[in-house]
Amino acid sequence: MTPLAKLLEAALFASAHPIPLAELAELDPEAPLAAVTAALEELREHYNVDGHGVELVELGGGWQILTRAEYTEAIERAQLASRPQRLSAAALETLAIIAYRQPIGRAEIEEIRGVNVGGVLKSLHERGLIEVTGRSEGVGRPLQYGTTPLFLEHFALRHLQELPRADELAIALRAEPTPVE
Amino acid sequence: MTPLAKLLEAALFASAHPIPLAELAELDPEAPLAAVTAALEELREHYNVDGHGVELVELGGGWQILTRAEYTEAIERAQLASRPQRLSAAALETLAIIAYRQPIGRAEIEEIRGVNVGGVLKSLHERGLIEVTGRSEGVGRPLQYGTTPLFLEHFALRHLQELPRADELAIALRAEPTPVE
Amino acid sequence: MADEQLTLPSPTGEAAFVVDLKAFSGPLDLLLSLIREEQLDIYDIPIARIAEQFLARIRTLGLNDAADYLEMAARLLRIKAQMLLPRGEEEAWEDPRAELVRRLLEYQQMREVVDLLERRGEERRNQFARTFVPPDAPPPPAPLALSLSELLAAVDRVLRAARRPNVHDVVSRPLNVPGAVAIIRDLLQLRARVLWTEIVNRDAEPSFVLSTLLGLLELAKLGELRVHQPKPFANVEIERDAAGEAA
Repeated sequence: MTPLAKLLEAALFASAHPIPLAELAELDPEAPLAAVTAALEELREHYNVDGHGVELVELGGGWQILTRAEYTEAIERAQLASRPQRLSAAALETLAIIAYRQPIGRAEIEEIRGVNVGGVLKSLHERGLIEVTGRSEGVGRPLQYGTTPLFLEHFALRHLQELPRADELAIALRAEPTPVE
Repeated sequence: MTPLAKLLEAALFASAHPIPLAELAELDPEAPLAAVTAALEELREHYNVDGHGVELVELGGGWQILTRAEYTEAIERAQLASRPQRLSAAALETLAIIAYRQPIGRAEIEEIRGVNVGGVLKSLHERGLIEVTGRSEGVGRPLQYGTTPLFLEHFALRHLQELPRADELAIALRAEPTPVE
Repeated sequence: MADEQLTLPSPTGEAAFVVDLKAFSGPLDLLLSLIREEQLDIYDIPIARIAEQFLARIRTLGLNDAADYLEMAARLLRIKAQMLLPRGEEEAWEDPRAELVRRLLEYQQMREVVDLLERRGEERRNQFARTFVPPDAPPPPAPLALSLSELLAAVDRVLRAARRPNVHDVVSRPLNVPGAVAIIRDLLQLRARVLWTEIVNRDAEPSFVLSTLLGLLELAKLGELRVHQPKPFANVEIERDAAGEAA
């Protein structure tokens, strides 16, 4: 590929949006517009003839490199199949507190955990594990959170009362096999 | 290029972050892992030999296509993308300590750096370079910090083991304080 | 990264001046650069001299308001005083500088890693990753890998970590739907319209919440009331159903 085509490729790859021809031309102030269009043609040809997973297209007044349609399905499938996501320790602890103390406001959770939980609450909410159940009567009437039916479903619980009581929990958690001495 | 290399290229082009090998392998469930690594090698070769504006690199626990450094300036000048801000010395020192000593609490970091690191930890956390990994058993059960995959990505490290071992560092406490004669 | 500048009010109340803390990333950094400038042996620091220079430097840099630097200055002066004490038995003598030397070496080692990170970070900064990713429909989220034992382990962590370990016990109390139905009926006798939060207060037991919810659904099914939520997350309004009443 010519140096100009390589420069265009790098810019098209890095840009946050499709790039209009005029902007592409600014990449190399010495290159005449004709050279830029020729380099674009060269890049497009290269992707097509050489056989690439991507193609160069002109859409909505700008140029962009796009994944070829024939591969999008495999990519989406792979994203789905990618290993199930785990919750962070912070998210788990917050969820545990909400499960046992619902309805509970953000300030009370932060009081227990000693850290800001804004981001964690948002992500638990997006995952559908918690929901806003109302507002408390306190100053500013802060939002109260509780667990959702999906939460119960996820842990195969019929209702919240199936969660072990805190004192039973201590025993259950210690029941791990003790290392042989 | 082989069909598998094209598929990998399509997926890598569509991602803003490194893709772990395991996820790349899921793109074609029938391809053995050896075929995937061979296709990655093919793609890397193709970019290098054929002369492209981008290259394929292994970092942050996965594979990623990046623009070649030689085009950075032109792309930035044309305002098509901009480089992230450099980290401050305070941030780098804190990261270096966390990278080597993780999981580590705030007090220990402050002990090594000799300064308060509350603000630095907050901003490293906001940038996604560190995360809370748990709490230590110590008094007050302080939070423990560790580095994230984004940390590796930011410093183009394949994995943490790529950092020199403490005893490989030049001044690695090699000479014990000489006993007083 | 936050701009690490402190604007310090001058003690005389004159124009405030700005201290550039960036010149040094901390007292250990300043100390090390003094040792380097003077080409001193880190294992045999002339502590009186270095303490004096440290103090002079934080004065000229205007760092004397920065607690971390002051703390180090105090430490140096302490070591200086200890060095002056009679040593007594030579064998039992512990060099009061030992801890400082250890910290300086540790710090220097860390700085070496910083150099490496800086280099690698700079290389990476010079390459762009893909930023424009064409808007596809977001794929459904990956399934969540989360087991009950993990959740319970988290509860345990919270219980042990909480300053006041007052996480409520979930009491295995049977649901009392008839009781809740009675309460709701009584309330609706008094008022034609009540709010959910008037029935269920914020620290209600989960069993009561559930009982009330089931009771409401039961009464709605019987046509005795209507449940209405004006918008998502809004309070639930419960109204006596006139038609149901008539029937």
